[in-house]
Amino acid sequence: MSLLLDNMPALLIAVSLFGAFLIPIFGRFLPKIRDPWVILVSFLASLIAVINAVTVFTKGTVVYVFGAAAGSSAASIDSGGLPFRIIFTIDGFGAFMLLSAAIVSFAVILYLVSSQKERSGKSEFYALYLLLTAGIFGMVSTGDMFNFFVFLEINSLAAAALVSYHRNGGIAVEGALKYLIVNTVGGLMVLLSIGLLYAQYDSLNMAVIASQMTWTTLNIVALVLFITALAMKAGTVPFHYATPDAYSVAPSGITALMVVASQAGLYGLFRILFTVYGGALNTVTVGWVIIILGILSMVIGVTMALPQKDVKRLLAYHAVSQTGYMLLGVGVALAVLGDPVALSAYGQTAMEGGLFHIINHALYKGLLFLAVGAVIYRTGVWNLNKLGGLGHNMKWTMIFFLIGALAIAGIPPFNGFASKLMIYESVFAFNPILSVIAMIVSILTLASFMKVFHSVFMGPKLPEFENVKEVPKLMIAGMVILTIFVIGFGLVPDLVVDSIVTPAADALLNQGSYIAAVLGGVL
Amino acid sequence: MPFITVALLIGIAFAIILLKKNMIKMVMGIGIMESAVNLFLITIGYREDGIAPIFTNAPEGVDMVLPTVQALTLTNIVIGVATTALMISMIMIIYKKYGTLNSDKMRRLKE
Amino acid sequence: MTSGLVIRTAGRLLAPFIFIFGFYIVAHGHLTPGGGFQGGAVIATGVALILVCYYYKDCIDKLTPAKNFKLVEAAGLILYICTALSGLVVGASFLFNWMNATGGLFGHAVAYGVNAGDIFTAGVIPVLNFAIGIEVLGALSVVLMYMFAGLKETTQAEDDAPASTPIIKKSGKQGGKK
Amino acid sequence: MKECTSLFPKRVVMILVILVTLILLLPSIGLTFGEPQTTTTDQYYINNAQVETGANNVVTSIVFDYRGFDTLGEACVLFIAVLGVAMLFRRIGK
Repeated sequence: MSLLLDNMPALLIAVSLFGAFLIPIFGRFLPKIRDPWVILVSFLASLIAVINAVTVFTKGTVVYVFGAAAGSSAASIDSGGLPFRIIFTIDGFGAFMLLSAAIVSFAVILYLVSSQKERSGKSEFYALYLLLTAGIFGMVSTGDMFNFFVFLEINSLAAAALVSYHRNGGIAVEGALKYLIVNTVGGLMVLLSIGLLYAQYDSLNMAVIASQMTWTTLNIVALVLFITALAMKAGTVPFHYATPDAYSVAPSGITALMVVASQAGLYGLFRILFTVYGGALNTVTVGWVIIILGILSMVIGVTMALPQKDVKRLLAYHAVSQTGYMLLGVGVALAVLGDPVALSAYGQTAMEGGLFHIINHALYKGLLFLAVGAVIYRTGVWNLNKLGGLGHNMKWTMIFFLIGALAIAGIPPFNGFASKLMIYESVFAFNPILSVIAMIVSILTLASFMKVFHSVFMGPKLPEFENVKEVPKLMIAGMVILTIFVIGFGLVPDLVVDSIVTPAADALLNQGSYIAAVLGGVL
Repeated sequence: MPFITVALLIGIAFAIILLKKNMIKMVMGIGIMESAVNLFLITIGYREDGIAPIFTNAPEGVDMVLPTVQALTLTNIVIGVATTALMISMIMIIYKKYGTLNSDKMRRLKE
Repeated sequence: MTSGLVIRTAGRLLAPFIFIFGFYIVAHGHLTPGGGFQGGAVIATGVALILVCYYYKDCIDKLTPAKNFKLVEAAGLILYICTALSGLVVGASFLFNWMNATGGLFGHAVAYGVNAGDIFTAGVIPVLNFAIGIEVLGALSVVLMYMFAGLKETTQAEDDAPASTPIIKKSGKQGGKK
Repeated sequence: MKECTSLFPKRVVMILVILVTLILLLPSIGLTFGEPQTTTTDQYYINNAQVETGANNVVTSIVFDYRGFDTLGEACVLFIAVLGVAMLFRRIGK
């Protein structure tokens, strides 16, 4: 038992990969047990992720060295105190992201197994799903630069392949190709900047680089490349072209998971900014860059969303807009990082609000995509003008969609309100104009979702949707899981913030503890 | 200086990706970018008069070039192959359905 | 596109040598330049040669369908991850090199410094090399085969016929979803 | 990426490209070719790889032992590509 517990970080990846590798064999010879196998593997992976997260929250940062002999430390003395193997470093922020990915991925697989029942090519589909999950888990738990890049590529390729699943006469493939090109360019830029850092510090470990980081020209070039590339991955505004195209053509469950996948890019951005660069950064300038990115994402995302007729495209633009909130919160914290008074006054709260919004967004945007996917599953119509009156036949879906819509618009008592309130309050203390913009965007979001809700579910029964039934139970189950968390996080926000968000914010703000966890007392 | 070559190659690759309308050429642009990054990685590990870091039948007492970057390049090459294979297949499907490789003519997503 | 007698004979003669050379590169990955990826790619080149010399359709009819190569690939990956997990079983961490310098298979102690090389060294590295070799062989062959299949469906019998029936037909169900 | 073609005229794209190239030219000032700045980790690999992994080829010992997990990820990327290609070229109703 302790053998398993000691190796939990490795099993986190190994279980998903092992499950994925076996699927082609099952799909060929034992198609009957393939679906239960997928659910089982996904459940195990999520369980292991939760166990890892709980370990981190109770016992502090977990450091796992791949390929080390038993009992050796991360940075052995004979190597000059430098880690020379790949190291998984799961700190508070990583554990926080693990939790969000675990919840969403398990909810989504329940939904997918049911909603994809009639389709072909499912073996590949499920294997890719598990690999995408493994990519997300790997990205948020690795402490090694190049390993991060490898998982970034796993994430991008698996997501792009999954987007193209329906093909749809080429449209889905087109969206996937766009997404893949943007992400590949981004990935190569990440690798280039990893090379730049490697040339100076001769190490790929984040903690080692962080401990020696200085503010030189080369590092500025690397930082610019990192911000650009990871913003591409996260789908913020100057690079948001691919996001709506890909999200709108992907299978609905996959879109819900892709929200988490792009947030893993956001994780990478924050990790680079706070942990790797940290104190060496010119925090005010970079903080304002992040804030401006966030404001642009918010405003442009919501204004592009308002006139959309394709319901999934509309949701995708809202995803861009919501990403802006996270960037805004964290950007404010970054801008005041060098100022302890302001940091404790409102910087910490802004940080927590931004991070809390990450998990909230993953939950309610996942719920919205699943609910919309349920509508499309039954009706086959994506156009808002052609939908209507579905509330009569699909009551559960309507309730789930309503909960998700109220949460995204920031209405109490749902979770979106809790995190948005934290962002408003703290950003108001920093700069009132930013806070006002955020509130206006929130109101526009509410308006947009009321429009969607009204045109999809309200109104008289349409003749063509006379025989529409409620979706299968397994799909409902997937949505119920997310709904429980959306309502739960909204009802007891203080508890959630204290137990998972504050450790995550502390882990980011406290660069020294991350370095110390990896390098130990050697340095 | 190899670093200048790297910068120029990446500039060329960007120009190709942004300006060319033929999708195959865009993939070629990504290929060029990949090669540029690989070249950069190999270059930062080069030592003057170094030999490949393999001990089998190596000459005695000569410096070896840095091995880590070579391992990274190896990994990146394989990732590049995988990406290119996926992109080319996608383009094949698009060509089959739309009958064109021109990226301007395939804007069905816009609507 | 006719592949003549010369090409077919040359391909048939060369392919075994390419396979053996690829196997050599995989097996000596820990001693000489090369390794699983390179060797697997070389073997896949042999597969590509056969695919070019003989028609794709003939190949999958007479030899093996593409989906078998997918199993080969999955088998390589499973071998890799099982080797990695075996590190857990012996009580160390994931991917621990427990076979090195134990005296068993691939466990000979290695001479330090420049030497001629002994193939039975390096512990799990040769095993992982073989696993990756199998995986890359399967992967590249599968990609090639699917691309051939996606291009056109011809046999030697319908030699000069224009590429008519694409394998992927338009699907009414999925196309009509928009 | 495609939108860029239409959103920006050719001239803007060229200016952008030249800017990127100039930014990337900066490393050539800071880095020296042929003599790496620090070589601690790599020298460790060269000195100890034979003893610790038993492989004569240091690159292989890094690829499969020190950074073996990367190789697993990389094999996964290839696996993903194969699955993606197989999925794209699948026949309907199979």
